Amino acid sequence: MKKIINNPEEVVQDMLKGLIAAHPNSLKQIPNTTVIVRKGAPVPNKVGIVSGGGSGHEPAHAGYLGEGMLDAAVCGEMFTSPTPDQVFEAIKAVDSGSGVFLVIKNYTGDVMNFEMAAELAEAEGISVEKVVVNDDVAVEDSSFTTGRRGIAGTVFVHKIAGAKAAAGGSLQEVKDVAEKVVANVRSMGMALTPCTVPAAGKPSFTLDEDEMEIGIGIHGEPGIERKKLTSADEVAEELTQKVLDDIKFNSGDEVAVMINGMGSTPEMELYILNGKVQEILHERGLTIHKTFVGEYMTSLEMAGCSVTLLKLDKETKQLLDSDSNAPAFHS
Amino acid sequence: MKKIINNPEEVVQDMLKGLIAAHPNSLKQIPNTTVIVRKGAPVPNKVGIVSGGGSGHEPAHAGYLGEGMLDAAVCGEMFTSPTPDQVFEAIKAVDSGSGVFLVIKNYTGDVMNFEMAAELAEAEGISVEKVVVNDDVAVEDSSFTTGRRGIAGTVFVHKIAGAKAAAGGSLQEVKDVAEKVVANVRSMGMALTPCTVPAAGKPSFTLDEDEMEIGIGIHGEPGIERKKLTSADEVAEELTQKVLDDIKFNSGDEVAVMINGMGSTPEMELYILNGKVQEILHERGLTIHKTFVGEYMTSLEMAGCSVTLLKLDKETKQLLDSDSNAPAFHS
Amino acid sequence: MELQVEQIVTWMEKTNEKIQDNKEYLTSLDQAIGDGDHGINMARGFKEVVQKVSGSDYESASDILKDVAMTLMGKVGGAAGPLYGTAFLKLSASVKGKKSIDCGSFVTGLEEALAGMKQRGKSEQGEKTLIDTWAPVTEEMKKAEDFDASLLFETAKTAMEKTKDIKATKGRAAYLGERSIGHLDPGSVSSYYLFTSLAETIRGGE
Amino acid sequence: MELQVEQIVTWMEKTNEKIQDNKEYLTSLDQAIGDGDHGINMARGFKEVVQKVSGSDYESASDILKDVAMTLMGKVGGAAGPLYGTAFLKLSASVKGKKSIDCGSFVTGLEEALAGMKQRGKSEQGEKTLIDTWAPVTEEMKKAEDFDASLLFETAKTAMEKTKDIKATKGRAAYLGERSIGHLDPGSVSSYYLFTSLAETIRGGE
Ligand SMILES: Nc1ncnc2c1ncn2[C@@H]1O[C@H](COP(=O)(O)OP(=O)(O)O)[C@@H](O)[C@H]1O
Ligand SMILES: Nc1ncnc2c1ncn2[C@@H]1O[C@H](COP(=O)(O)OP(=O)(O)O)[C@@H](O)[C@H]1O
Ligand SMILES: [Mg+2]
Ligand SMILES: [Mg+2]
Ligand SMILES: [Mg+2]
Ligand SMILES: [Mg+2]
Repeated sequence: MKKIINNPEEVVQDMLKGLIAAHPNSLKQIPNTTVIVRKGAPVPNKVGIVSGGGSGHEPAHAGYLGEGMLDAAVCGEMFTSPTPDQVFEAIKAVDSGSGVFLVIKNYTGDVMNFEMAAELAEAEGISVEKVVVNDDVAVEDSSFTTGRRGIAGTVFVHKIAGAKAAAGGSLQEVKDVAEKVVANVRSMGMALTPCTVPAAGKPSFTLDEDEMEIGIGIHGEPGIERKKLTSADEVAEELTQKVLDDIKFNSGDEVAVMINGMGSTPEMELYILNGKVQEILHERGLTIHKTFVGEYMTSLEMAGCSVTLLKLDKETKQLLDSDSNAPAFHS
Repeated sequence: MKKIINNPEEVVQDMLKGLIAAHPNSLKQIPNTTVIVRKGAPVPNKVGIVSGGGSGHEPAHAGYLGEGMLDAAVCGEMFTSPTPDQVFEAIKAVDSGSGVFLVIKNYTGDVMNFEMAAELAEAEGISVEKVVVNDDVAVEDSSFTTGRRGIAGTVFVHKIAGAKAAAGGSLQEVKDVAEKVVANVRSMGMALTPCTVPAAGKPSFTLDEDEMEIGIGIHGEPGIERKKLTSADEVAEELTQKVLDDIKFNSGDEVAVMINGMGSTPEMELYILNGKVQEILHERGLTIHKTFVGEYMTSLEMAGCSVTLLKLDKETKQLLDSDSNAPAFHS
Repeated sequence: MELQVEQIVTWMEKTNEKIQDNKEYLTSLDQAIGDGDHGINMARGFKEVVQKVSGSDYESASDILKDVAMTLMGKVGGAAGPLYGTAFLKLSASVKGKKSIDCGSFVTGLEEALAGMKQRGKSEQGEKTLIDTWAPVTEEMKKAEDFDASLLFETAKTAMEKTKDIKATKGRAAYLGERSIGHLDPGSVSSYYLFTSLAETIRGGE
Repeated sequence: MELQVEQIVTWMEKTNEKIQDNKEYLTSLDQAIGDGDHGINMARGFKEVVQKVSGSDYESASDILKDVAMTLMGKVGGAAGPLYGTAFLKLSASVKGKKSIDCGSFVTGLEEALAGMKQRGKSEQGEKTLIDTWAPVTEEMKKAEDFDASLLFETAKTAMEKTKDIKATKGRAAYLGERSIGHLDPGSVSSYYLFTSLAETIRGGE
């Protein structure tokens, strides 16, 4: 494990210190918590938007703090859902009286901790609504199991829910549009290398020099299938096809595309992949409204990528396009 | 070598295809070249700003195309300076009649190729000026040698020269402010791992699990010293001190800070490093005007970072802060 | 016998010891079918629990159990945090006001803890989670007349080991489907440490 | 003898062959003290040169040399591109209009090529660059009465090998300072291929 860190047990605290030091005018940390709130929150009459989860996915989630996006990010330990008390602090910090909306990725831990925080908040009279993002088509969706995971598509939910709230949407309206995004966003990822949690000291799986892992999550979990490494074009085919197979896309549908790097994959490779993804989508008759290529939801220094498609309608398109000054949301 | 690519010899062409596909509304490629120009260029009455160099430093240079920053980026082969004809095409594409300014990193190849292009342009009656960025304090500055390299500090030159041009500065004024930035910007980098040029297939140096290389460039070149890997705090001390030693900083001076990731270092680690860098600068009595943490000038999938300091005055501060819609320039 | 406050302290200390000693092991189990943080999370949580309860003066068993619950809830995170937190919260509530806990009350507490975890985790027995250790332990203890260390040891061990054969349908291991078979459930192993520590505590107090 | 257009084609073909065969070797030399692209750059450039000049009809030696120059300039990139490009451009200009080149004219051309490269690269002999191969070759050829293959072989080889002992003060290797000693200069090795290919061409035409 080669990392630029101090104490492996304190990476999250050290990171937050450096984060606040870098953005003293726009961000603040709630004392004695790992909650980062954007200055100016709570915004009067605006629904507060809170997201978060384990750390190690940077720029998620603190990079999405800003006007028109998130108001608070709850930063858990490495790949570990934050605890209810932390989420509760975040909720209190951003509630203007108009209620607070939680964007949760579908992991048992995140769902439980955020739900418990919502219960605590409601007990104190704060209205809370939530959405659980489950865009990862690598995992079977079934009511008998944990269901699909939330991965890079979550960033679209942050943006669109955040824009709706900024536009004056009510808690229910924010929830409605967030659910619409969740219903229309799908992702699929792959890895060339695993990643190492500092305190664990070794990677969670190993891959040979000629192997790749398809269907990985964003926590260094092994994927669903191990394969011989193929060309970028074949990777694009495989990931895009899986996504296209999952929800009905009709010729002429407008989509937003995200080509997300898992951490150590150079932007060059992401663009190479994008070239083929766009070709496939064009062949399929889809209209590409906007493309995002970069690192949006990472898994430490994992090498790999994910492809996300969001089917747009008039409302979500306009909200996706609306201004935001969140530093990590750019295309 | 594990990479998401097709033909290793065609990575630059494939990348540019994906880049244009991602940004069809803001960027265009000059046919049969590797020159990317922002739409709208040449901007009437504005000095055109051209930069570029070898590929493999993404988001540099095409990510800095945008209002208030670059007008054209010339993308050479992997880590290889683009040829004079390509640079010449870029110059012609962005000249509005107000002249064109070249931002060159100080490498023999870049300097020669850009100079030859400037000669070609001048022969056709286009006014061309240039600045050669040499911020890397790892390398001795001497008139008998090649001199210091240009690394991450180049991005500040792009921004400030670009802002000056956008504000209506003349070619000479753009040159003057660019030279002021060059005189006041210094960087120092380190690596934990090397990187692999696709067509070479193997890395340019190797490091043991407990080693780091200090003073690396951005082309996978070996650095100036090999050491045992230390803590983030010690790395921060070493890099920052080297930078501080190189030009005179007085207590009260205002600076911009860039903590640049070399490619595969997670943002988490960059923020951890930043925490200590800021501490050192505060102790030194410097006022930190703005901090940039992220990947600005990479070296493929190299793990490592660089620390850049730019001493500001009223003019450069205001130009640094002015708006730009270049996607990769955000803090 | 009845569990006294001091014995609950001992129980927590022993659990902490086992978890610290097996932090890497738990993490490696979670690396195989999860995300590799279970050892780190549990070690962080139980270290805090022991710091909180060791040497403190508690009036009642329910008070100390509530502090254990709140500490786990606030320090473990992930899936295990709210589950263990819920378990101890339910256990505490079930023995509310009691200075010490007899076996019957403890079993009632376990039943409520189990129900609470199932509800929180939306899970049932047989899904390769810590429920698969808690459920058999609760059931067997219900049949016993008093705290029985050997019974606890055996039941917890067998239950924990059985999770190896289960195909996961809840928690992160569920993502692996069939590939989860053949691996122990990390949460069941940490629960096994909890129950064997209880057994050792009982044995010490017999 | 005089160099004819066909011989210049042969010269380029032989050079290309050597460069393609030693692409990895050149790259590894550049990895040691540079950025590891010299083999890739030269191979890309000379492949194009051969595509351009093989089979084409050239009226004069100066025309083909100009095409070689423009191709190298436009395809090699890096430091080597403008340097080799400049060299061939100067060589071409120096023999302007000549159908073939006698030894004296060739030497004059080499002198101008060398001066052009020095000016373009702001470099002198002794800085561990391809100048350290071109300078001795030019000097020795100046002393000879006619094209002399053996002389070329020897001089180029000795000069190229000597770059190992030089501390670099120009090009990327200069960043390594003392650490550059003990490594061959990649540009000198590619220049060595160029001159030995010339020698072989001459030998074929003797
Ligand atoms: N829905 C659930 N119901 C009960 N137990 C669960 C559930 N999901 C996970 N667990 C338990 O939690 C353990 C994992 O805990 P931990 O690694 O700390 O959390 P996370 O999975 O969030 O990283 C699993 O081994 C399993 O025993
Ligand atoms: N200033 C210079 N003058 C003459 N030759 C130089 C100079 N700089 C570099 N070279 C030559 O160029 C060679 C490197 O070429 P190449 O690897 O293609 O370019 P780059 O260094 O830009 O990657 C060196 O080995 C050296 O012989
Ligand atoms: Mg976890
Ligand atoms: Mg090069
Ligand atoms: Mg886990
Ligand atoms: Mg080179």
